[in-house]
Amino acid sequence: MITYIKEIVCGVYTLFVGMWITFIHMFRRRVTLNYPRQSLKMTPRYRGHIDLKRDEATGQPKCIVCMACQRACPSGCIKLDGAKAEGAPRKALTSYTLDFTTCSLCGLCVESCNFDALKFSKEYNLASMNKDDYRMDLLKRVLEKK
Amino acid sequence: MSRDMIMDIVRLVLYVACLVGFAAFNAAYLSLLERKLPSWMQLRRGPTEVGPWGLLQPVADGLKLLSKQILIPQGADVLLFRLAPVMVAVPGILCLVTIPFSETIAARNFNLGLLMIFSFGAINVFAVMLGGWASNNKYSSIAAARVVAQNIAYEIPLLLVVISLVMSMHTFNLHTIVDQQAGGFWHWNILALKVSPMMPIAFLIYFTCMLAETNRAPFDMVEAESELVAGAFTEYSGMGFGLFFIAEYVNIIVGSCVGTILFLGGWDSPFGFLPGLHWFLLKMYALSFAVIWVRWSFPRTQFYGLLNLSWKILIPLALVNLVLTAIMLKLF
Amino acid sequence: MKTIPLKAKFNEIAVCVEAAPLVLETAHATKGIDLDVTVPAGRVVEAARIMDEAQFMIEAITGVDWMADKQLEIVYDFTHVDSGERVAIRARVPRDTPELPTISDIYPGANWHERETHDFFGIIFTGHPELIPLLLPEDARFHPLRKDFKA
Amino acid sequence: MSIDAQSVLNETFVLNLGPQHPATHGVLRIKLTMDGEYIMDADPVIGYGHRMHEKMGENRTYAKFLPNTGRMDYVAALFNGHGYVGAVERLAGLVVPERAEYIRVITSELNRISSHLLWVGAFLVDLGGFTPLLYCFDDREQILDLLESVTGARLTFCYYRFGGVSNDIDDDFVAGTRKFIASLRSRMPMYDAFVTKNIIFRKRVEGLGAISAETCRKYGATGPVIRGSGVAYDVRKAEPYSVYSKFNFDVPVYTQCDCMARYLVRIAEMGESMRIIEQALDTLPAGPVMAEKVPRTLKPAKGDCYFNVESARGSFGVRVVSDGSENAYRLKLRSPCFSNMSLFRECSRGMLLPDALALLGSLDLVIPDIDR
Repeated sequence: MITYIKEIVCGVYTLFVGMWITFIHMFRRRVTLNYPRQSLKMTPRYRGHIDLKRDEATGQPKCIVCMACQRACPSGCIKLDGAKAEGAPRKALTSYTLDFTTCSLCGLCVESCNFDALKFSKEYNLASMNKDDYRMDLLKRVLEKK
Repeated sequence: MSRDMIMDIVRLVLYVACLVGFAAFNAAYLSLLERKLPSWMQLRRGPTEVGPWGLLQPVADGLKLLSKQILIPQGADVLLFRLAPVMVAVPGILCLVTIPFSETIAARNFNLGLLMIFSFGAINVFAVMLGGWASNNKYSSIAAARVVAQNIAYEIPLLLVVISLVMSMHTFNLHTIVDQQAGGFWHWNILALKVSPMMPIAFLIYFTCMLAETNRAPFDMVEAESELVAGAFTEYSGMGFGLFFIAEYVNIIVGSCVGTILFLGGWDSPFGFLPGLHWFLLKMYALSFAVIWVRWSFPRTQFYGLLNLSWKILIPLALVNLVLTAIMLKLF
Repeated sequence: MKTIPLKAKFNEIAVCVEAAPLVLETAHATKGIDLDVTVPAGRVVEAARIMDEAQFMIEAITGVDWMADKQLEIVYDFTHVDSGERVAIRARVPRDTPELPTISDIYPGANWHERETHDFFGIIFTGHPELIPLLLPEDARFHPLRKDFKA
Repeated sequence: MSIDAQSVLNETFVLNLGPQHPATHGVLRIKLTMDGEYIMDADPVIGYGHRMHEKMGENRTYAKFLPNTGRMDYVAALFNGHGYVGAVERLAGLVVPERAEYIRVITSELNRISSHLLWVGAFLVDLGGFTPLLYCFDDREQILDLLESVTGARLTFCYYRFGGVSNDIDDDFVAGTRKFIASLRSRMPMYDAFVTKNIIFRKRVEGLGAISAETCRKYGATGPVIRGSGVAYDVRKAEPYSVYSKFNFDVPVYTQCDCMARYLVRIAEMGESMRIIEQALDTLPAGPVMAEKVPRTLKPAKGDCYFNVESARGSFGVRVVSDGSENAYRLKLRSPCFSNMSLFRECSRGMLLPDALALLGSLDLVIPDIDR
């Protein structure tokens, strides 16, 4: 009988404790952001889709068309091509496309680059109804960006 | 027909219209509270986009539900399937007819008001059971079986507690019940220790049974979204679901009203002055708030736990309370 | 060491190469297993029983397609829950008639592992209660982990 | 609460639980043969999320498989990566710098805490309580922020490399981790009062879903499931990999064999993980985080090896068979959830539907990890 009553009393007490905990949480700081009105800045190492780096001296991409990234990519979503112009010391990039639809954002391409020519974009609000929006011409992006 | 009678009917129709509005408004804004309150408890924001602070969210929800097609599953009993949402929503609103919101605001002052509320409240169970059964869905059928067992188990302690009150107050008339508690919170039934020393516990029993009768968490065996998908309401869409939804909140309102009247002194002011509608609403909404608060604080009980609670704890306690009340009435 | 008494038992049933039974003690640090036993396909049940008596836990069943040898290898991994020692029991079956007895009545957990291996390699575990595709679709008649399956 | 299957009339019906059901946490389908609310037979139908990772492992180079590892058990992705790189390193004989091993331990244990936190929340959702999930997410979010700051991703980390880790941790990470541990420690009493002591929770899970140690052994169930059945089997202790042997920690064991025991094991494990992280942060050695001379395309010598890690869900094993080429000849991924799931059929027999779902929840299943 005593254990029966004790169990009831203890049980009811734990219920009130639980209610107290939810009650005090009502006055805590909200942890969610009012996305999309507020949004977070990505951390420096955030692995977004890749972007070409630009050589600030020449304004051209740093890429030397060694194809290491294309070989490193597990999903085969990087296609690049280069051509050696007359008299140029090395190959220059003529096209660099990233098929973001198959990219798994693993970052192995950036790691494979020995020439510091790739970086991660910090963009993450990438939503589109059109699949073609994700066939990114990175060369165009790097040349257009000022 | 005499002029009085016509006036009476007009008054009643107006009153019922007002009550339907009251019920719909409460259902809408309790559903918003049901989303806002847990979001505060859970460190979230809840709906913010529709209207200032999301205040128009219920309107948007209602419009969405209205615009949805009501799908009738194959093999369902069409008549019962369509009837069940109506059957579940109407009794709740009818219950409100007898509730005296203040000394003067009441649609009908029945002598057997309390009985009427409990008898209409029982239809709710029947409707949910029919809806679950008519859906021709296994989850709904399980829920239909659960709702019956659960409500039978919880009617008993609920009525035992109410009977002990009726014994001490000698009436089923809600108006009289409130009048007898007038004059400060120490006269309220929740603290009527000279009626029965167990009255605060009786109130807890009433509250628990009310949660169970309205199928609210932690006793929401009927909906049990992690087990039965949406239980009895799985196959309902559009306003069919909407009516179940409204009925749930109307039932909360009715339960809170009855709790306020029976235990918290109705429109009576806790300090003995300025009694009125505002006190009634304050107490009623406080109880409704607690109902929602409880839902978001606890996990769901298991079915046998639920029945154990009723048969092993609530019914014995309610019986003890009844006996104590009888003894006290005889002694003093 | 739990594996030392087991070695003698395994010596009796293991496959012999030049009269030496293929019961190898291997270094845990480099191989991840302590005892590497190769038994004839027909005797995996005996081997599993030895493991069961020694209170080992079934870890996994792995198939390997040795197409060049026209053989399929089945590796049963067992772990001892107290000492953490591991025993791998290997058996090979011919690639055209891949059949060996089930151990699912000794280790019920092998049921799923065998079904999975059956899915991927087409190995038939005779006596298995329900050798139907587990991870592959119900009507799958292909065995993707065989080396001649081109994805 | 079990009833004898023979004693009831043969009036059963089949209930199709899933593939989309709130309690199955993914595309798991269970064919239940029910008698009323009692389960007569539960036949899990898996494979809806099957992606044949093992074949992918054979079709691509060792390094190219790395991103796949995070996509099996995505809740605790680092363990899969650890198991895979561990197996390949063992096969190729690569020696990992000590600092890298420490970082692996720290990040893995953070991942373990995050996985357990998610489990606590998800388990409570299975039991019908929603609020603890959000509190757990609040804490878990801090771990994901920390891991994002070092790995660059929040879920599919892809952080470990053959011979080390891809990025070094910085002081901010160390300070952030310490701060997080302090904050989680201060939160634990709240969870204790809010969840563990709650009478409804206790009434529901105590004595529910008994899994005996023998059943665990026969089915190969590992992790918190076997430790909740009174067996102190933890790969970190049984065959210490990485640098776990340097740390002082306990293996929490509860002998009740019920869902509560599995819950308590996970709660206690979070505390142990915090202890490990603190010790690792205190003794973090300096040095490189990547082994020198790791060939760009790895070609381990012929042979095979097995490597096991203690994932958040149990023992995750990888068997790599190499034929000396740049692709694995065979890659076997032994997922803990697969074995843990397989005992559900036996253990759920005769249970009530909500109890069986609580049992299912207590096994901590990540369906893509079962399906691979």
